[in-house]
Amino acid sequence: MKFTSRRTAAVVGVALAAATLTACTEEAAGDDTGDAGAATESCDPSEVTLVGQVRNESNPYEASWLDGGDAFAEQVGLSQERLTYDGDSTRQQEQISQLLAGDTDCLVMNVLPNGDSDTPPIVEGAEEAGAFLVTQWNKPADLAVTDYDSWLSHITYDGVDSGKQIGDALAEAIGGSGGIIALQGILDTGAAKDRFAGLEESLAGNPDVELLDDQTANFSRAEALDVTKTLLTKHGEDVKGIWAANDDMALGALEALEQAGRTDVAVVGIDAVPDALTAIEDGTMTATVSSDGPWQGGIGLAIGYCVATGELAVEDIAAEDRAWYAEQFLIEQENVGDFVAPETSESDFACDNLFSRSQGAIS
Amino acid sequence: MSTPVVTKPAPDAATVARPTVGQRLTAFMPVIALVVLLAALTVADPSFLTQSSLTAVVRTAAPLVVLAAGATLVVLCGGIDLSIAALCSLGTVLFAMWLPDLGGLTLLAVVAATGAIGALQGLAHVFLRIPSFIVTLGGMSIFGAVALVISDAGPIRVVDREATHWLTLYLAGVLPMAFVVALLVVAVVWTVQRFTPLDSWIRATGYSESAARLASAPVDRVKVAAFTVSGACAGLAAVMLVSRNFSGSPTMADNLLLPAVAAIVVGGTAITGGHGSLWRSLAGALVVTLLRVGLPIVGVPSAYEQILYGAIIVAAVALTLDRSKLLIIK
Amino acid sequence: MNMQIEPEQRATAPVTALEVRGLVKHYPGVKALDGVDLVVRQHEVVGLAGENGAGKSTLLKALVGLVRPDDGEIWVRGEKVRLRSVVDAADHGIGMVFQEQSLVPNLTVAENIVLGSEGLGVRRGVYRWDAMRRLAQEQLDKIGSRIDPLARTDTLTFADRQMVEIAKVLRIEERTSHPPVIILDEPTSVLESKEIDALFTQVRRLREFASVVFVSHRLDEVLDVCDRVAVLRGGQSVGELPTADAAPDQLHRMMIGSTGSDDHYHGAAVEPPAEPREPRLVVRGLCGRTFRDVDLDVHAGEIVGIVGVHGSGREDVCRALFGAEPTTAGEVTLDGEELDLSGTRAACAAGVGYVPAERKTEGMVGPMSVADNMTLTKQEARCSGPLVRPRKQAKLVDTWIQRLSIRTPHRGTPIQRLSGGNQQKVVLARWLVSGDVRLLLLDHPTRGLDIGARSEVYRLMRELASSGVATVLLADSLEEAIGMSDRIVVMNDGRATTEVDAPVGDKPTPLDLVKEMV
Amino acid sequence: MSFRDTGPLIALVVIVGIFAALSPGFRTLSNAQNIMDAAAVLAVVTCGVTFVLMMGSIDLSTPGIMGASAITVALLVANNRNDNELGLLGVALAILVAAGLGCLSGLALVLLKVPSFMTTLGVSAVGLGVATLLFAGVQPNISDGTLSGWAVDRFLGLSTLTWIAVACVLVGWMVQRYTRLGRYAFAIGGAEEVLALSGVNVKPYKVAVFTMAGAFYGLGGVMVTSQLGAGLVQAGRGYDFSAITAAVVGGTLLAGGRGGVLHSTVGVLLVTVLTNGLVLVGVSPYWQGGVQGLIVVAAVAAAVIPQRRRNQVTK
Repeated sequence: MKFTSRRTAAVVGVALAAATLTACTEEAAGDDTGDAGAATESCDPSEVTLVGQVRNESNPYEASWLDGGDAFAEQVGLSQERLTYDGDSTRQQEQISQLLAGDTDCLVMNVLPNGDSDTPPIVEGAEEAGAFLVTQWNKPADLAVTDYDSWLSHITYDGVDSGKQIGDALAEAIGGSGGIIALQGILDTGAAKDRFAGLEESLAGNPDVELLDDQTANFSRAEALDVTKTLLTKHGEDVKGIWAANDDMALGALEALEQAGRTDVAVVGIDAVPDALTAIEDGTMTATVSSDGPWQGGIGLAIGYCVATGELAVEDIAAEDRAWYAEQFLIEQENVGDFVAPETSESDFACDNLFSRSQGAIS
Repeated sequence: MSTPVVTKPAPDAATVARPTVGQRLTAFMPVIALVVLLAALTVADPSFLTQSSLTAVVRTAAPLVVLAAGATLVVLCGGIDLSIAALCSLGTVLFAMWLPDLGGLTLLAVVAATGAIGALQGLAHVFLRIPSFIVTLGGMSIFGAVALVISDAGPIRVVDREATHWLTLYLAGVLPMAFVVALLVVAVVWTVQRFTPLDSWIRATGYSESAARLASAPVDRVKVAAFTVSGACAGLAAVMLVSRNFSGSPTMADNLLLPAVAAIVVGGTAITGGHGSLWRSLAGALVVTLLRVGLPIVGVPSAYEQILYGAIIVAAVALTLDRSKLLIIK
Repeated sequence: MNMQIEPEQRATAPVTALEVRGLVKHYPGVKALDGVDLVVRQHEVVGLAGENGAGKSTLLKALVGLVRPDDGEIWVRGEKVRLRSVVDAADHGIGMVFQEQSLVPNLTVAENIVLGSEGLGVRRGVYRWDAMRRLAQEQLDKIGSRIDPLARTDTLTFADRQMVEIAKVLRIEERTSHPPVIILDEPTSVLESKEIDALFTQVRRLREFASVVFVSHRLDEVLDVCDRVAVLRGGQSVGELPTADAAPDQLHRMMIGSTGSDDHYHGAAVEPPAEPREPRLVVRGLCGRTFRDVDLDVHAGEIVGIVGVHGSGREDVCRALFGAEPTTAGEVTLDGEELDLSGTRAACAAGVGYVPAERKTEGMVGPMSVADNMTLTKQEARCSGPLVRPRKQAKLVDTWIQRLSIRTPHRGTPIQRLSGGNQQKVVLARWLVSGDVRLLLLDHPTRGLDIGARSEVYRLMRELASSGVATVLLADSLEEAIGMSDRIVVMNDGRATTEVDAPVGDKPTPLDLVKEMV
Repeated sequence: MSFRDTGPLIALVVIVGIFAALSPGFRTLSNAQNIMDAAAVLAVVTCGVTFVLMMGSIDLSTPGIMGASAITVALLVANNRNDNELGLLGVALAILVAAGLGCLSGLALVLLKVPSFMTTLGVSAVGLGVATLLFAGVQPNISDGTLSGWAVDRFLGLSTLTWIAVACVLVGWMVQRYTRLGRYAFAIGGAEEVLALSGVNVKPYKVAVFTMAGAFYGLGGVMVTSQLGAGLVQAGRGYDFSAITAAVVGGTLLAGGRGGVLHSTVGVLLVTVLTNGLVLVGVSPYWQGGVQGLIVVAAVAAAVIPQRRRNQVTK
C-alpha cells in the first residue's frame, strides 16, 4: 500500500515536472504586440505615446529635462507621460516593465537609466516589446546600440573630457600648483567614474597639483557640505581647490567654504545648473561644464518620434549617431552669460537635424 | 437566598468557538484591499486591466514577495529584519561574481551564503541580546560596505544569462516563473511551518517570549532559524533581480527595504509579532507593487503619486490589521 | 490622618454610600452579571466573595466605569448615576485599587499618586515638582507611609507599591465632598503575611473615613477584615453574611452552592514510603544571584514546600532548578544523574517541569489555543517524527481536557478566554501530557484562583505526587504550604535555614514557621 | 546613575580618545567646532524622535517632514522664486507645516489605530509629495540674510545653528522633565494601560508628541536649508534611520519608557564623532558605512551585556 502510493507520487511528480517544462514559454502570451524588432509600419503621429523617465522631479536638472520633453510634445501636438523613479533602480525596472506590458506599438521612451547596470534590461525589454527607446548618460561600454533595432540611440556627454576640462580649469585657477580635494559622485555610476578618470588625466598633466583626498558625497549637496567641512579641517590651509563631480556637490562645498570663512579656494563642478551659473557669475565658483537638460528631454523623444512616424528609418541612422557624445562647453566667468538661459528651438528637434549636436561617436 | 445544588453553577464560558463574520472578513482583508486597489486603478485607466499588464505586475512583485516572506518570519517572532535589502544587494554582487566559477551551483551558493549571514545576525541577536532592530541596522550598513568593496563599487555584468534564464520564462504562457518560485517559497515555508511544531513555537515566541521560553520552546533556535530563512530569501530575491537586470550591483535592492516592511504590515501581520502569516505578506507585496508601478502608469503625477502612496498605504493597513489581537497600538 | 472627616458624619446612622440594583451585563455567549444587588454603607468594609467567573471583576469594573452595564442601576448616595469612565467614577467618589498593579513603573511615586488629576502639581502643562511632592506626601501621610515620593516606582518593593496604590486611590477624596468608596481587588494575592497584616491595618484605618469594598479569594481574610460579606455566584447575588458569626465553610458553601469539603488541602493522605530511599532531587551548595549554599532533598512522591518572605530567594532557587536563572556554584542531581542547569530546554528534557507564578505573562501564551498551549513543550505528544499530527494532538488534548475537567468551549479556543483556574490547569497539563515528568516546580500555582479551582489544583498535585512525581511548592500562603507539603524548608535571606517535617496529622502551625522566617 | 545610563557616555569618551590618538587632525579645536556644527541638525531631529521612541512608537516620517519644511521655508523667506520675504515668520510657518504633518501621523495612529511604523511611513511619502509639488522644478535659493547667517555667524566659536541645537536639547530636556506632555510620553512607554486606568486619555498626548516631533523635524529642515542656502526636497534624506540610531545608541529604548533627550544627545555626538573621525583617520569611503554599523552594534552590545539575564526578552 505504502509502496504503491509512493510510486503514484513519483509518477505524479514526473508528470508535473514534464507539464511544467513543456508549459514554459519565453514570453507571456496575450497581447500580440511583441513581434520583436521595430514596427515596420509607421504610426500615425497622433497615436504616438511619448514617455520621459528621470530619477525625480525634485532636482532642477531633471525637472528641466522633463519640461524639455513637454515642450517637444507640445510642438508635435502630443503630451508626454512624465515618469520618475526616485533614484531607485528596481522601481525604474518595475515601471518600464509595466509600461511595456501595455500597448507598445507606437511607444517612444526617452530614459535616463539610474546606473550603467540598469540599461541592459531596459534595452532588452524595449526590444522585445518593440518600443522605441533612446537612453541617455548611462550605458555599459560593451553594450552596442547597433545590435538592437528598437534601441535607436544613446546620448551622453564625455565624462572623462568634462572631468579633465574642469580639472584643468581648477589647476589654472590655483596657479598650477597646490593641493586640491575631490568630491566623487555615486561610486556605482559610470558618470562618476568617467569624471574622476578625467580628473586623474588632468592631474597627470599638472604634476604640481596634488590630490589631497577624495571622498564620495553621492552627488548630494547636503553630503558635500559635511564632507567638505571635515576635509577642510583635516587638510586646513593646504586646500587650494575643490573638484566636484557635479554642481550640486560644488554648491555644497561652496556653503562649507563660506561657513569656514574661506574665500581663497577655487571650486569647479559639472552640469551647469542655474545656481552654479549664478555662482560663476558672482565669481565664487570657477568653472562648470554645460549639459543641456531641456534639449536632452526633447531630443530623445524627437528621435523616437521621427522613427515611429516613419520620417526616419533606423537603418538610415548612421552608426556613429547610434551612440554619441553631445556637444558640451566649459563655462567660466567670461562666457557664463551665454548659458544662463539655455534655449532650445524647434529646429533642434527637426527630423533632419537631430544629430547636429554630436561631438562624435562614443569610442 | 437560594441553595442550589449544582457544583458548577457558573455559565459555561463563551460558547463561541467559531469565528464571527467580522473575524472571517479580517482574514480576507488583504485580498479585499488588493481587489479594491486593482479596481481603482482600472477605473483611473481602463487599459490597465489587461492580462499582460497583470502578468507584468506579478513578475515585478516576485522579488518583493520573497523578501517580505522571509522577513515575515522574523516579524512573527517579534523581531524585525532591516538588513534584507542590503543583504539582497550583496547577494546580487555575489551571484554575479561567482557565476563564472560555480556555474549552475551559484544559486545554491548565494542562497547558502546569505542564509549563513542571516544566521550570523540571528546568533548575534540571540546570544548578545542586542535588539534585532540594532543588529540588522548594523548589518544593513556592514553588508552595504562589503558589497561596495568586493564589487569595487560598480555593477558586475552577468554574461552567462543561461544560468538565470529559467527565471524569465513563463509558465503556461501567463505565469512568470519568478512569481511561481515566489509562490513556491511562500507555500513551502508555510507548509513546513504548518505541519511541524514550528508554527506554535514561532507564534508563542512572538506573542510572549518569556512564556515560550519557560515552556521550553526552543526560542533561541527558532529565532536564529527565522533570521536564516530571512537571509536565504534575500539571496533568492537577489537571484531574481539578477535574472531581471543581467547584472549585480552593490546598491541594487537597497530601496526595497521599506516596501518589503510595508508589504508585511499591509498584509495585516502585527509588527509586534505573533499574529500574521506569509500569505498575508504575499497579498501585501502585491498591493505595494501595484502602488509602486500602478500609480505612475495610470498617469498620476509624481508629486501626487507620493501623497497618494502615503495615504493609501495607511488606509490599507487600517483595513487589514486585526486589532482584536492587539491591545495597544504603538 | 483622616483630617477631612467631619465628626458628625461618623456619628450618624449608617448612610448608604453605594447601591447597585439588578445589574446585568452580557458578553458574547456569557451572562457575566445577571441581576446583581449590592449595598455599601458609609464607614463599612464589605467583602465580596465568589468563585472565579462569578462576576466579581465585571461588577467591580462596572463600579469604576470600565464596563457599561446592559441593565440595572447604580446609585451613589441616593442619586442614580451613570459611570462612563474611571474619571466619572472618581467624581462620584468611587476608586479602585486594581488587582494587577496599576502604577507606571518608570515614573516617580509622586507622579503615580497624582496621575490623571495633578491639580496644583501642574500649571498650564508644566510640572511643579515641589507642589507635586507635597500633594503626594499628603496622600502618603493619610496612610502613614514613609515612602519617598520622589523615588522611582520600579525601585519599590511590591508591598510598598500596594501602599502607593492605596495612597493614589485616596486622591478621589478631593473630587467629592463625601466619604469615598474604595474598592480593593485581590490586594493580598501577592503579599507575604506580614505585609498582609500591614494592609489590614490600612483597611481598618480607611474605614474611619471611607467605605471599602474588599475582594479576596482568601475567605479567612475576608472574614477577618470585613463587616459583612456579599456573595456572588454565576453572575447573581446569592446573599450576604455578617462576618461576626460566619465561618469560612459557610461562606464557601454559599459560593459554590453546596457543601464543600472542610479541609480542601488534604484529600487523601499519602502513605509515607516505608523505607527511606535515595532522594530523587538532591541539591548541594547551590549558589546564585540571590541565594547561597542551598541544600535540598526531594523524594519521589513527596511535596516539599519552600516558605520565606520576599527576598528570601526561594523563587530564584525554583527558577534556577529549571535552568531559567543562572547559578554560580553547586551540584544538582536528579535520580543520581547530574542535572544540566544551563537552560530550560535541558531541564525539560531531564523531566523537570515548572509552573511560573506570573501565569498571564510567563505561564501561557494568551492568544494561542488551549491545544497549542498544552502541547507547546512536549513535541512527542503531538508529533510523529518532525511532523505535527493534528489528530493525535486533538485526541491527546481532549483526553487531558476531560481528565483535568478543564472548562473550555473547544480545544481551539484562545487560552486567554478561559478563567484563571482553567488556564492554570492547561499550564499544568503541559508537563503531564508526555507522562515523563519527574520533578515539578510549582511557583504559586494557585495565585489568583478561587476556592473551587484551587481545590482542583490541590487534588491534581496530590494525584501527581502519589504517582511518584517529586514536587517543590512555593505556596500562596503559609496555610497552603502547611496543608499541602510533606516537608517544609524555610528560606531566609538566600539560605535554606530550617527544615520542618509536616506529615498528615502532625502539621506545624503557621506561627512555628513565621518564627523561622524572619 | 546606572551603567545603562553612563555606558554610552563612556563609549563616547573611549572613541574620542581612540581617534585623538590616531589622528592629529582630530585633536584640533577647529575639528571640535566642526563636530559640534555637524551634529547640530541631527541633534534637533533626534530630540523629536526621542519623544516618539519614549512612548514606544517609532517615527520614520523625518525625510518627508524635513523636505516639506525645507522647501516651505525657502519659498517663504527672501528667495529667487517669488517675492515673499517673511523672514522669521516664514521659519515659524515652515515649522507649523511640519508640526501639522507630524500631527497627521499622530491622528492616523490614534483614530485609525494604524501602527506608527506605517502612519509615519505614509506621512513621509505625503511630505515628500508636498515638497515636490512646491518645488515645481526650480530650486528655491534663499537670499534672506538672517537665515543664511545662521550657518555662518559664530558665537563663542560655534555657529548659530549649533546654538539653536543646544537650545533645542535644553528645551527638549525641560519638556521631558517638567511638562505633563513629556512625563506622559515617558509614562505611555512605561505602562500605557495604567494611564487609561488612572483616567488619563492618552490619545491627545500621543498626537501632541507626534506634533512636537514634527516641529523638531521642521526646525531641522529649516536648519538644513540655512546650511545649504537652498530648499531641497531631499533635505531630510537619511535622517530617519540616523536619528533613531543615535537615540538608541544613546540608551533610549525602542520599546519605550527609558532614556531621554540627554541620552539621545550623547548618541548623536557618538555617531557624529564616528563619521568625522573615520574620514580623518582616512578609512576608505567604501568601508565607512560598515565600520560605523559595526561600532554601533558593538556599542549597544557593550551596554547590554552587563545586564544580560537568562530568560530575558529581546525583541
